[in-house]
Amino acid sequence: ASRDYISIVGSSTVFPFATVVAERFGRTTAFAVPKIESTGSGGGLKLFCAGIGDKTPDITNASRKIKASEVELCAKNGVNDIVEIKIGYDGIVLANSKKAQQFQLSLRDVYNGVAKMVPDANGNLIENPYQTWQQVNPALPNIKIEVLGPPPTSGTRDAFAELALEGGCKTYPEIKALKKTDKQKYKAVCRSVREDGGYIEAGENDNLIVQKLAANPNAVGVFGFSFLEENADKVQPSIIKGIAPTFDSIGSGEYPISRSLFFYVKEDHKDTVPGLQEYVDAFTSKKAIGDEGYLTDRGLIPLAADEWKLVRSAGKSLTPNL
Amino acid sequence: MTDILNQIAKTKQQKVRASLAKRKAQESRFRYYGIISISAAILFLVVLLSAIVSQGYTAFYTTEIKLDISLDKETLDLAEGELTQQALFQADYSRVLREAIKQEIAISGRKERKALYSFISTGAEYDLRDMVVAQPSLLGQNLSYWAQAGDLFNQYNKGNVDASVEEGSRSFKNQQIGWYKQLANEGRVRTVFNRNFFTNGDSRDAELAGIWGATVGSFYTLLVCFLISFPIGVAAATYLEEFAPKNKWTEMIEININNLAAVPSIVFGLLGLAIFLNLADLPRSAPLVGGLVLSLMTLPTIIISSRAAIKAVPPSIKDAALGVGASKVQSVTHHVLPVAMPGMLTGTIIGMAQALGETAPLIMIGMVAFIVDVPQGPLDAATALPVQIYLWAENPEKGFAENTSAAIMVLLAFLAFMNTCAVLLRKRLERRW
Amino acid sequence: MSEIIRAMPSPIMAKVKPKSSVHHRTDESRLTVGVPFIENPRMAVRDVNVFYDNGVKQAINHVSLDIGEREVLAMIGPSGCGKSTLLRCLNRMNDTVDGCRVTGSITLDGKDIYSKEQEIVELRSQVGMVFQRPNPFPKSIRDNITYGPKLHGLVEARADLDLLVEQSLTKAGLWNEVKDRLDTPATGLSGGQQQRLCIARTIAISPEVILMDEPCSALDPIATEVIEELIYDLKQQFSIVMVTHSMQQALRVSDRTAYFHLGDLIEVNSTQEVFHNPKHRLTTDYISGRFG
Amino acid sequence: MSEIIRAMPSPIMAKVKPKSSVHHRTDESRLTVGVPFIENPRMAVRDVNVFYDNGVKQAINHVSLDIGEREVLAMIGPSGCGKSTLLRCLNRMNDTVDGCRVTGSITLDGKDIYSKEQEIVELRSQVGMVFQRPNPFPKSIRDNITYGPKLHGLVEARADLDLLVEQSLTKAGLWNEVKDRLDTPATGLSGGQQQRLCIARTIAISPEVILMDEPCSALDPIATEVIEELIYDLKQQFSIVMVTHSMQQALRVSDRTAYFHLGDLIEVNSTQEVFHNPKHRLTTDYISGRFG
Amino acid sequence: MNSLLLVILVCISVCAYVIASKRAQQLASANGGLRYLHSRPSYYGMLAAIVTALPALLILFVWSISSASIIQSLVMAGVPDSVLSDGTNHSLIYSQIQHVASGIKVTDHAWLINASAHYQHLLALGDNIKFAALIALAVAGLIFGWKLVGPKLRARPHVESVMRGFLLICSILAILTTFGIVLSVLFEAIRFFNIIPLTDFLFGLQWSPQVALRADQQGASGAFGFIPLLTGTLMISFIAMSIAAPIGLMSAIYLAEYASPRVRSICKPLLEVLAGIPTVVYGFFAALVVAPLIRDSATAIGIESVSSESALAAGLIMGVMIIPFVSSLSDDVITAVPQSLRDGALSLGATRSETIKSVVLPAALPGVVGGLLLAVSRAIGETMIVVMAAGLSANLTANPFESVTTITVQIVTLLIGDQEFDSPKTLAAFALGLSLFVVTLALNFVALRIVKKYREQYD
Ligand SMILES: Nc1ncnc2c1ncn2[C@@H]1O[C@H](COP(=O)(O)OP(=O)(O)OP(=O)(O)O)[C@@H](O)[C@H]1O
Ligand SMILES: Nc1ncnc2c1ncn2[C@@H]1O[C@H](COP(=O)(O)OP(=O)(O)OP(=O)(O)O)[C@@H](O)[C@H]1O
Ligand SMILES: [Mg+2]
Ligand SMILES: [Mg+2]
Ligand SMILES: O=P([O-])([O-])[O-]
Repeated sequence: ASRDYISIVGSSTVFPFATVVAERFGRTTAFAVPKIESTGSGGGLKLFCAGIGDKTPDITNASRKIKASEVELCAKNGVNDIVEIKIGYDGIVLANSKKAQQFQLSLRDVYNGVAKMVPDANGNLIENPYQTWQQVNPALPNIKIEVLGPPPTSGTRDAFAELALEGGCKTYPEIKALKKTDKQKYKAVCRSVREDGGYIEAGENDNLIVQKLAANPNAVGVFGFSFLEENADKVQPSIIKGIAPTFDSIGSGEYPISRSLFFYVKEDHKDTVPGLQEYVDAFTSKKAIGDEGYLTDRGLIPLAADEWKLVRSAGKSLTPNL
Repeated sequence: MTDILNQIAKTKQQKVRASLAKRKAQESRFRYYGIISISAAILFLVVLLSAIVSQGYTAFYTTEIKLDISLDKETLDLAEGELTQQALFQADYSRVLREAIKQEIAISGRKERKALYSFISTGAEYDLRDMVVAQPSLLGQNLSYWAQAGDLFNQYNKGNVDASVEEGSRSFKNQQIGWYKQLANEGRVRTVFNRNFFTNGDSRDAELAGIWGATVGSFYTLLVCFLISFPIGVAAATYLEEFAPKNKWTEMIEININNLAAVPSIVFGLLGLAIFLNLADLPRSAPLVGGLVLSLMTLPTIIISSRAAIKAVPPSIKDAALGVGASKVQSVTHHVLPVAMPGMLTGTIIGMAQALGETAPLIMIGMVAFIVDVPQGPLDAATALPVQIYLWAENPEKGFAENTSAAIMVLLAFLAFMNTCAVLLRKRLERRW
Repeated sequence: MSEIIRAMPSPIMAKVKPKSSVHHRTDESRLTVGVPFIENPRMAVRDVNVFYDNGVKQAINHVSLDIGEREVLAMIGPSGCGKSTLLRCLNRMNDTVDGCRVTGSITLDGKDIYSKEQEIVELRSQVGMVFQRPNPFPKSIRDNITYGPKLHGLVEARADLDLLVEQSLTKAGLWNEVKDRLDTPATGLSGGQQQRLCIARTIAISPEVILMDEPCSALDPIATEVIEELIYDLKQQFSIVMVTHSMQQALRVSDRTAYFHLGDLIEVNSTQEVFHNPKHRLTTDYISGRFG
Repeated sequence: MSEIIRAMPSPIMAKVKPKSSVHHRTDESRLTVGVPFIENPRMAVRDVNVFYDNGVKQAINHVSLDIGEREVLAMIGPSGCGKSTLLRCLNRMNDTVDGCRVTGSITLDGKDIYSKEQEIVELRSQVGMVFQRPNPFPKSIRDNITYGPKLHGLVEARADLDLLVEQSLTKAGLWNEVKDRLDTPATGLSGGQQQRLCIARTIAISPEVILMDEPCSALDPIATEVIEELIYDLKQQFSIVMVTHSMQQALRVSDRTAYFHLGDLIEVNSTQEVFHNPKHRLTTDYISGRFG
Repeated sequence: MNSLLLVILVCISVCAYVIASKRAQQLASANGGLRYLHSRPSYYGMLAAIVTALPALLILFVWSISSASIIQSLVMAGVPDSVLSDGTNHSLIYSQIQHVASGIKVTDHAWLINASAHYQHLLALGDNIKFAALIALAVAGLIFGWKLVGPKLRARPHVESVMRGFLLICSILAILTTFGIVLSVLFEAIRFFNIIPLTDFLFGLQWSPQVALRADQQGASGAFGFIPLLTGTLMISFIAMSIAAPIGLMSAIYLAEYASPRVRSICKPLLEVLAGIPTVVYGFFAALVVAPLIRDSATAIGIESVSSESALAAGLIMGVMIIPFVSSLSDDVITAVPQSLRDGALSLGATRSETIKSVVLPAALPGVVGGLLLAVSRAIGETMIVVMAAGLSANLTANPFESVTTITVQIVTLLIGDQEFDSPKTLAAFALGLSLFVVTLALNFVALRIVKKYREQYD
């Protein structure tokens, strides 16, 4: 018996959007409701690229763009025809409990607080010595650095490392210079996260991180903007480079740690898995991800109109675009 | 050498009496420790249960808002001409509802609009749709319709939102409270039994989420578990107890089975992942795999309790059968198994009850997905009751908190039911010799 | 009275050498006093040894003994002397005991019951057994009786079965008490009734020999009395071997008595002879109550 | 022999009406034959009834009986006749049995042991008990002996304790056998030694009366012999009440014998009298082996 | 297809049973009753049914296992060499053929269309052959079974040995699957130890397993030191036991020694309810009620640095969960102490509590200790409470207010998201599973030995 429902894996950031679409899709069409597992973007892509056929997922959600290495892996396993659908934007927020003081951070502060290696006063790279936020920046409160964030399977983690950490890292000219000379080392320095307990890998469940923040005023969490929206009563975002993450600041790209959200579809499964085409259609519809779409209620930051048109046509035709 | 015994005899009475007061105090103190311990344990049970019940019972009812809707084609976004079932199915019912509520409450601006629209659950659309599809003659009519309320509205109506909290840290804003009061004063709000909770699968909307999907998933999982572990367990126990020679090997097997019964369930989850998913290539998230994993877990339990039940059959009955010329197999099938069956069944039910409450191994094999549709068979993707509880417990929406507790109540009810069955079965079938 | 004991050295302590290792009395088996062999025996036990625990423990030493037709043979002796062990060898119930081994020969009507050809099921249908504690099956009274005959396919017609139930119960003296409730559970009967039911169940397969291991020891005096009368009746038709711990009972019901001591058959003779004119010192001591 | 039984109507069946409901022989208690009362008794049992299962089952009917100083009183009777029950009433061990109720009065040196004021702990230090199966505590031999005295705070000094251990064991005839291993586990002793240890343990608290419930039934003949000698010694100092299932034993060790039947005390008299000149028909039957 | 076949097989077997037992019956009545036959007629019937069904079922079983690979090799043999020669993966091509056959894929390569047609043809052919062969076999069995009936045939012993064989196979199955499966965890764990040396795992003080998923990613360095997890696990178990042991033990004593049957009959099942509650419920309660409570009260009495996911919260709740476990095991052991020992003490004038303390408990001690060890192994293996209420940070600490992580939590975390067994990260879960298995097994082994020894003492 071949599978008669769509199987979706992937990003926990996209999960709350995808579930809403899936549920509506199931209730308003004759198709079954897709099954969605939250595995993180990296984990999802890994499963997605494992091959074609019933046993593998049809769609994976991702909170970052697919990497070249992943495209390669897919190809190696016979997954050649992939459709990329961009659904909107998201900001990565650093947030803490409303009961505590709000943070004002620069990217460099973030880097110094979370990275594994940081330059000391003389510019030599050393193991991160900072134990409290105040040591990082005297303007910050004197509390222990305790950042709850996602593990490497997560796209949020990748985006956080690339945008926030590397962004802060680059502000040191001597490290920036490294990029030209030793790219490998540059990456290792700028994207490695500390492992001495300051950064706690809290699993793929962003809701769980929010719950834990609410209970622990000292902790700072890293997760997608949509979770902030839903939990505005419990947690507050940190202000990064003077800009608070809001609908507009992320949409305009003003907020420094913002990224696009995607999902990837196996074109090969188009004719076999009933409803696949229709699901993509529903997801890319104006009703869902348009300016006033129902996903914006859930905290998705919509695409610009012309960009949406492109996505829409890709979704309609479902032609491989990678 | 003094005769100490005589000496004792003389002073005994007095000494015994002297020691009495202290010993009696000790006695009653010891007793109190026991009473305190039991009370503590039972107290905790009561606290746990009452916390769950007090938090969960509200999930059994839900809120509806009375709206005066007009089902004209224009609002429904229906094209002129032939009205197919298909067209009716896809009409825009949310618009109908939104228009209707806008008539009751005056609003302006996107923000207020959003705030007001959240009063109505998306579930109301689907209900209305199903009503119209079933009864196309309603088209063009104006009628008053009880619409399922949205989560926050529902929560506020049930008193789960504390309005005294500062507005900023509360999702249900003061303006919405004002609107609520207005609707309530007009008699447009009512509280009814929450059918959704018992008939729906999972949902992202707390007011629509139900446990039926998880219940059916649990059912299939347990069914597979039972079909595998019961026959194999009973047959293995019978062989080991009645036929296997008693030697080092069987002793080793016995020790191993006992040990396996205490292996943490998560390890069985690992096994399921490695063997059933990766090696045998069975579908992820399927109750079939869940049942297989759980049956590995219950098998030792069933073997142990079945062996105990067989052991408890008085050997005199076997002797009697052998004495009139029955063969060994006959004495076992005619006498031992029927007599041991209640015990075996009880052990099986208890093992099943444990399996019903297991979460960790199911997480390992992917039964934690978001699954809305109720599974139709053991190969469909499904979750199980405890996993659903786990998933809901981590949802941030207020409505899921009560759903979680209510699901726990349902799960406990099932467990209580199974255990009662076990007890009754034991009582009913137990024979005295 | 106690003074007497104090004055005399204990006969046991003085005379009986303690039971030691395996095979300790290999060729003394002919030492059995009295008349172990008779003419035309139903069963003949010859030089039987029984070992438990894979030969570690010898429970019966070189016992030879005949069981005649239509007689009641009583086996008596102090606890642990091997009465039950020997009895259970007679229908190979000891086969069910792990690590139990029997040497020597036991014949039923001349055929060795320990030979390869012997079907155990058939043997047990010829040599029935009644146990110490009544052990009815947890079924109806009727089913208890018909179980054996059905098993062996002795009776087919429903009417025949009914007749068999009636006759067996009548022979066991139970018919009048239970005829109105044949379909009620047998476990609802009193102890004495249960024991008679067990006897009826054994009779129903028409065995040639009935073995009884202390059939009255779990019963009260009144029930015991009834069973003893029953045994008297049964011996008109069956050979009966009965273990008892009560010398009075042996005296009352048996024709011949065998006295065992620590696995040895010490003396066997007509019951009157054994009790009123014991030949062996150990028998005398036992009967006169010096020990036990 | 069996013919005789058949010729005679069974005495039991004919004469003894079956035990029926509670209170069935209310004022027949005086029917006890023989001499239940003596001068200067240590303990006096008067019109005692014992019920089990919350009054559903009566185990003892209106029994009255005296226990004298420095005597051995034997209680005999068929199984289930209530011997153990009555014995356990004498130091209120029956209090531990749920649903057991005692009426009537039992006095120790004139004081009612069932009165409100009676401290059970004290009573049991005066009336000691030895059980059917030896039950040493799983501790060292020494600790078994000193357990009781320490409990009641009878002895404090270490030296006194040692002395006590020696004297108790000596009295129980065990000292020579165990003096070199006082600190080894008592469970390593043989059955007979264990039983003597239990007796020593009881002696160590100097009770006035010692109750023994079939103290030899789990022992082999040799160990029995030793215990019987010990009882003979002990009676020089203690009153002893002893239940036994062996008439021979009663005959050997007791001064007086009480014969029970289905909860009734049928006859009590000097042992010689009971055995050689029984007055009651039931006693005669029992002693001559008509049943039991 | 298979189910139809099964139904037909069952029907034929039933026929075999009926006609063979009929024949036996007739034989018997023709020759003077059932005694003429060795066994009862129904045994002849059963034997015939077995002869009919068993070979067919065996062949069906073998066929189901092997047909896939036979068909695969046949299909692949028909694929042109030109396709196979350019180094492509055979199984990939085969799955392509299957996809085309089942319609997932549309293609215009002629060889692919041919191969898939061949595949479908073979599939159908195989089914037909199977169908015909099995039915023929069953019918042959039926005839054979019918012929077998005769007075000399020892039908009952034959049937009985088949039954015993079935029982034997079931027990072997039960034991082998459990064993085999344990071995497979071992296997994955060995793969892990090939990457990470055993000593690093056993003695490492740092746990940071989230290594990079891809070559171009920066993950954690991959420290796989097991010690922080072990200490975390042990700490939580210790807290749990310090709740469960005294309360459970005293409850057991009270119920066994003091409580009236009525109280006992109410309290015992109530306590057992605690054991029956799914652990996810406890986890929920611990995370949302107890942990914040502990945090608040600790802050209130001035203890700083209290983590919201303290070891204490998880441990306390776990302790409550284990109470009935301790109490029912202890209860068993205490009631197993022979009444005669109690009688001995009571008859010397000991009060009840003195009897319990000085005789019953010492006698029951080995059993109680064994029971406690079993409870510990239960605590160590408990997952959901800690997943929900304990933390994820592998702190090496002795402070119960801090958050610690446990072996079970890490197993869950490691396998969420990435289930490809190709990195030390995922394989580490198996190493942890194995260590958990070994630890609980050792505890159980010791505990069962102690309990058994203790039982023997009084049997
Ligand atoms: N299954 C067994 N395994 C090992 N030894 C056994 C077994 N059954 C009996 N024995 C031993 O064999 C000896 C004889 O036992 P048997 O039961 O035949 O004695 P008995 O005369 O019937 O005693 P009783 O009067 O107590 O029934 C005893 O020493 C006993 O311990
Ligand atoms: N705990 C109890 N609960 C109910 N009935 C009991 C209990 N103990 C004894 N009985 C009953 O009381 C009656 C007398 O029993 P008791 O044990 O006193 O007899 P006994 O003379 O000592 O017999 P034996 O010689 O077998 O020891 C018997 O019918 C017995 O079944
Ligand atoms: Mg015996
Ligand atoms: Mg008694
Ligand atoms: O779950 P992610 O969105 O962080 O990949």
